Amino acid sequence: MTGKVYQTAEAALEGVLFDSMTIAAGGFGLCGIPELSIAAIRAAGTQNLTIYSNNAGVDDFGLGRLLQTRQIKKMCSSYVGENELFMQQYLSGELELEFNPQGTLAERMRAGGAGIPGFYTRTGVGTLVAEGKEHKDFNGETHILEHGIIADLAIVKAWKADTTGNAIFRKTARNFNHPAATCGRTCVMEVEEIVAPGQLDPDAIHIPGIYIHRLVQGEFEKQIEQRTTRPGVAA
Amino acid sequence: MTGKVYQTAEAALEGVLFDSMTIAAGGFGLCGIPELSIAAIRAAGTQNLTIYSNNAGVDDFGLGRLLQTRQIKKMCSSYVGENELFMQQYLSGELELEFNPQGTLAERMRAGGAGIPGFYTRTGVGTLVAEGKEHKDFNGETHILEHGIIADLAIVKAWKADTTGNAIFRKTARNFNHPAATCGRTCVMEVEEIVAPGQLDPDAIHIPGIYIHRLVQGEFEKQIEQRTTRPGVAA
Amino acid sequence: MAWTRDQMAARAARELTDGMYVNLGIGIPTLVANHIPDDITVTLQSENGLLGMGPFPYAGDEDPDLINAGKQTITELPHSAYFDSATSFAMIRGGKIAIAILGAMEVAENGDLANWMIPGKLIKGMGGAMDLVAGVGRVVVITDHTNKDGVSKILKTCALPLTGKRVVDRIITDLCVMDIVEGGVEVIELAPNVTLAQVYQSTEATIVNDA
Amino acid sequence: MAWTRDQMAARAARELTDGMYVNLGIGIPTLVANHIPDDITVTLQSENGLLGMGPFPYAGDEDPDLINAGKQTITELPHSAYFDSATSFAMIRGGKIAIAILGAMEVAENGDLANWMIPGKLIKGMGGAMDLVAGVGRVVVITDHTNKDGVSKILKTCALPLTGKRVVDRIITDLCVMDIVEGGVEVIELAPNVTLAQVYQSTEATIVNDA
Repeated sequence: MTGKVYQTAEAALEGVLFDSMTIAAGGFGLCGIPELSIAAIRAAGTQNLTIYSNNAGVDDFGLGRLLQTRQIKKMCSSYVGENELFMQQYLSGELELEFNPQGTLAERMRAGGAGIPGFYTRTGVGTLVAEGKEHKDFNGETHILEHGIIADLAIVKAWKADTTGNAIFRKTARNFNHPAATCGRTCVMEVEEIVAPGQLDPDAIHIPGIYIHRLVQGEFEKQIEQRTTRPGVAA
Repeated sequence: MTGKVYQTAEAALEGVLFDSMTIAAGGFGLCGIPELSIAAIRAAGTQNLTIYSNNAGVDDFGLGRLLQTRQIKKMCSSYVGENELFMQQYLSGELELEFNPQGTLAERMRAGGAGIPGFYTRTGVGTLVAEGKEHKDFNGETHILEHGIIADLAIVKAWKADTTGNAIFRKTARNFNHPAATCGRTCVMEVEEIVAPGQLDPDAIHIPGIYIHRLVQGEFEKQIEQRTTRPGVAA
Repeated sequence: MAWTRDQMAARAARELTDGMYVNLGIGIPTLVANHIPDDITVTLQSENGLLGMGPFPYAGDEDPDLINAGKQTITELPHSAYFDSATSFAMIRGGKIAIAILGAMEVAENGDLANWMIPGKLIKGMGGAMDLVAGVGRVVVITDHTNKDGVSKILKTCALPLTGKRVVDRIITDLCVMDIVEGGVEVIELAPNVTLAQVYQSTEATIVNDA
Repeated sequence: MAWTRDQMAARAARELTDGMYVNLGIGIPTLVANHIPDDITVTLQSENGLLGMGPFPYAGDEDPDLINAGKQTITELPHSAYFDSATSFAMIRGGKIAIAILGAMEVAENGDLANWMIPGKLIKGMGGAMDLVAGVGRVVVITDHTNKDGVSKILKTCALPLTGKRVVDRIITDLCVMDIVEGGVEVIELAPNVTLAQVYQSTEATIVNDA
């Protein structure tokens, strides 16, 4: 089969990056973020990016690294509180921001990937989020219309994948990586380990390879944002 | 924790059955059907049921057993071709039928369970399925509005579950069992094996126990509809 | 000489390229799987919840938990993945399946397809056909060119209830291969010893090729 | 004497019953986990993709792949289950979470809640708060009764941008427990040695109890 496996993130992203493109990125906080693709996009210098991602990274890690280089024109996120640089660029008018409630953002990605251009939700009714959106009552309750997201590119991170792209995530690093992967016209997935077909249980695949176009294995930094512990030692 | 485990399907369904109720049922053909709950509903004699299920079983198995006893008033299905009795009752006017495209039915269950009362799809545009439904254009393409399903009861079948209801399915027996489970006000799940918490990998759970209210372990007949084989013997 | 069903399936298999994700309908389309060239790998989707559909099992190995959309016992492959019905149709509607090869009762020159219901006859239901034609990237239909009475199944307008409007891209019949194009159907390939004149004679739809 | 933050959390823990699925917000609500009675089992959801949230890990056991919605390192439990963000909010919006216990900047007597944004200040975003208040079966708010300047946070109408309209069911403050009812808020419980008169004095919202 035509190979999905690339040797580096740079190679995996070759030919799919262009200025003013839209990118859906997996990850929650710094957990499960596509570190390798972010570094490769920074190196490629692609400009005027619109990024759908729950968070914007921190000042010097995650998507924050693309803010440092001013490659991002617009962020669609639910929470950007961890990033000082973000606020500076936003307040100076350099950066556009569209807040999406977290569940709305996740469902918009899932809908876009599932061929659903619009869906109704109660989330955000009566708030700033509802302004300018179509309202419709179902069973006596008001809902707003939200639109599916289709991005030019999805960049996601999983734990293990086979060479056909069937992949599994690990713990809460799954988060937005699943819905983001489905909504990209092209999806580049980075993983900690690529295995041969047959090494993953077909019943345990989190996302089938049909969603994954390019695959790269690499080493991850995996920063921790809030290192919280309890007293004592492990039994 | 308040127990979810019941000794029999009859016990698991006690107090949740009532005449003229709506039921979402898992299964595709005779694969992964909730055999035990169907038998228990037959024994309970609940009348005038509206059932959301992709198929209607065969004459003497699956939901066909509730057609034999004339407990079903209406079926919402995508394909009922395997059932002669169904056709007799339908043509005689005893049984109502609402055809849903298979994907629309699955997505309607998923939407109902996800708090989404309506979504737009291209499926069925320009066909009988679109009649009477709201039409709306997105990106120059016509879509129709489909509604989420919320059923009084979901009856589903999984392979293994822990006592808190976290469950895994086996092969293509997963099918409608996942979306059906999510759209029931109450969900009764039958499984081949109940295990202690910790026996299932938290990364490999197909449906978390939050969706499952009552759980019963039992023996399954598992009929095969089309026994197809190839020449030769296994290596 | 018109193509046999098996030859039609073999011709349809030439629509497939390496790495494709494919959905094959019930009937002649199922035969396409037997003609996939050895030098390409395609992944077959079964819309009841499987990517990577394998051949029928050996006798004795049938598993009631492992069937295809035609309810036939099948097997899995090393790269198989299972999922639920909502996820399965999410990928169908989301355009992730590159091509669907389906049967037809009628096809119209604008790409309308009817393949699920004959009014007055026992109706079985559309199953996943409406979702497939609405969602899949490319829809190829395999059908006899005419019905048993010699009446064309390639029509100006479908008379039967539709499965989808303007959804068919290519039609493979026992006589020829046609594309749906602006203004009608275009014959792009003829079965051996079949003439364009014969196709004209057997076709109600507007043929854009010069006669 | 007014309740301390820990006492407010303890009071909030009494809202929980055996078998409940619960979402705890950031801040005081997080403390509720420390007060869950031993004789009941509740399952904590972390909306980034986990049911069955365990305590913080021991030093050295932190796993960057296992965090809660506040981005803190946590642990899993034997009955934990992981899922993606779309699935997580599907269960939140679908009403599968029985109760959410959240913080507030302002609560209005009609149940309006503001807890995500102060115009003119740095805005961080609503995260999952709008989804939670719109979807979860019951919303309990924990908040100081007044702000640092002694101004009531329990208002006739919220001045800040809303998180949700008519979404709050119960308010637990340092002074009392109140329910949102027809016509205003009803004080249903007072902190030890706090009088209804004191609550009246500290509250802008209409209190339906006789003074």
